[in-house]
Amino acid sequence: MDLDIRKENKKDFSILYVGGEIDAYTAPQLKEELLPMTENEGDKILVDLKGVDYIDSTGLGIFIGALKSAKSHNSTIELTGLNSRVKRLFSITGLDEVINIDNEKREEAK
Amino acid sequence: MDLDIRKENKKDFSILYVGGEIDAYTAPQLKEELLPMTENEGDKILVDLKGVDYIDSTGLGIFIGALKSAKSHNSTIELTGLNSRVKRLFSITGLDEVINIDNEKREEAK
Amino acid sequence: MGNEALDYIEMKVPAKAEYVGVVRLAVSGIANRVGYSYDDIEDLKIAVAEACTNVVNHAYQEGGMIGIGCNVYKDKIEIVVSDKGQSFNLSDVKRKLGPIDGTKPVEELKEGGLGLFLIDSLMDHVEINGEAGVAIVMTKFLKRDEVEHHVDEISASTNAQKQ
Amino acid sequence: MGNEALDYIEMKVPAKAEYVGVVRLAVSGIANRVGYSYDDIEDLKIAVAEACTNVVNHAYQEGGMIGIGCNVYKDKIEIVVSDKGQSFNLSDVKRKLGPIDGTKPVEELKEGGLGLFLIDSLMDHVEINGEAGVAIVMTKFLKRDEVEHHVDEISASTNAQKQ
Ligand SMILES: Nc1ncnc2c1ncn2[C@@H]1O[C@H](COP(=O)(O)OP(=O)(O)O)[C@@H](O)[C@H]1O
Ligand SMILES: Nc1ncnc2c1ncn2[C@@H]1O[C@H](COP(=O)(O)OP(=O)(O)O)[C@@H](O)[C@H]1O
Repeated sequence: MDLDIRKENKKDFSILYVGGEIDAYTAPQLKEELLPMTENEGDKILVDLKGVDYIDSTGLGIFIGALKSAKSHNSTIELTGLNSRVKRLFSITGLDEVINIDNEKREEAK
Repeated sequence: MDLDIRKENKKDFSILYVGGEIDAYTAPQLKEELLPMTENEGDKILVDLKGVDYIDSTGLGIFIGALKSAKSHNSTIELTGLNSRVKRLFSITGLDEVINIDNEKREEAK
Repeated sequence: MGNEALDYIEMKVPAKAEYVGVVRLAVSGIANRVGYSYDDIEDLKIAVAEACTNVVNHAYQEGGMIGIGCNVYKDKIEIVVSDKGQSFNLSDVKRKLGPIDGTKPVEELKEGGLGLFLIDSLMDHVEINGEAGVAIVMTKFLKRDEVEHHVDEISASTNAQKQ
Repeated sequence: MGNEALDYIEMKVPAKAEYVGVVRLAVSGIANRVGYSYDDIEDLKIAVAEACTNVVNHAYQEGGMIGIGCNVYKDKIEIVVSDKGQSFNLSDVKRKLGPIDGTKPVEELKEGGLGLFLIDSLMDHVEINGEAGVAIVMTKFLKRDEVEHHVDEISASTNAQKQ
């Protein structure tokens, strides 16, 4: 039940592929990978959640934290590949209004 | 968590495709399909267990019952498509010595 | 109709994050047997996980247990998540309950505080009792093939908006 | 080493066949967290399901509950499945414990009687107590990367052959 995390550096941006269930037990693994990425001044980060089939408030909190860190380091963060369940949670909580979610990017992320 | 059961009549024999977890809750569904098949005098029955990922003693008992019924109705029963876990249970219990298990038949059953 | 619980299931697990997934598995198994839809099962899993995570994060100083009780009715499931740890001021928390305010600058967003709001959004009825420890009682109705309808009971104990 | 239980998990479900799968899910979640291999997890699921199915089939006249207790140690997991129903004559049952006898004619095969034998085959240590109801205590060791070994304790309370 661990997360499946993989990082990839492209020319203009970095991608973080995440798979598994993001809950209170696994969220620290996500934080440990994602937060340092946001600390690189001016970086563009794409987080691909195609493999995520469960997320709850602890996982959402990681993205809020990453967004704040990105803002203070002039980096940007964008999410892609959310399935309908995961997208629903971002919209119920209003997180989709503060964080960039782009499902068109799905192809690029492959 | 119900069984996924499908019957197919070929020229010389009938196939029962089974999928899911065969336990005390679902075994009655298997029995209801399989037992009447064994009661057709002289029939050849192939049970394809490719889709079965769990079986316990209640499920094994259904096959013992089917074997006895087949014997008394001059029909035959043969199993195919067992994964290694399922096969292991047939061999631990010694059931593989009284019932025909043929993994070569797998292709034919498709 | 549906006034008497058909079945009662109980669980006790250590208040550690690693066991929240075990509770989620059990709840999804129960809800599956009862006949909930895929989406409703996912909602139940999240609500129960949020309640359990709160026990892990807030209830105990030195470790303790999470109690999960699950009453299955003909037309609904009622899940109680309880602890024997410290209580909290419900009205304080209720005042802050709600989704993220998109008009606020990013710097002011809080990373927590969405758990109870999600529970309230995903379940049909939520009650919180907190005399000794906290017990949160969550109900979700069974919608069989969209034929049986029910009135969405607005929770008396929380005032978050329904989505 | 490993003498004190690290964690204790408890479950109570109605003694109905439909809840055996729920217990199986929870046990597989626990065993997964502890670090058991895929095959060991499958063995644990079967052993626990057999014990629960016995409660469903033999313990109660009028319905009752299955109790599942799970002690997680550093190097093993100990699962107790108990009921408050009727007991049974252990030595009678033990005498019949064993795999199917392939030399017997098909007509004489029995359709039941493999449950306790499977439990004994799949677990490392099995004990049955039966003063008030039945409690079956099953232990399985954790084999981390085949590095840590242990002596396979031969159960004192059953005499079935180990596979
Ligand atoms: N079981 C509990 N025991 C003690 N306090 C609790 C419990 N559940 C919730 N709380 C309190 O309610 C607050 C809001 O909870 P929640 O909405 O889930 O957000 P978060 O857990 O992220 O703070 C918590 O910060 C905590 O103070
Ligand atoms: N929890 C229990 N309560 C009462 N009797 C039991 C219990 N578990 C096992 N038994 C007795 O032990 C016998 C052997 O059980 P088992 O090997 O699982 O085979 P089966 O259940 O197919 O008969 C049962 O037939 C029953 O008489």
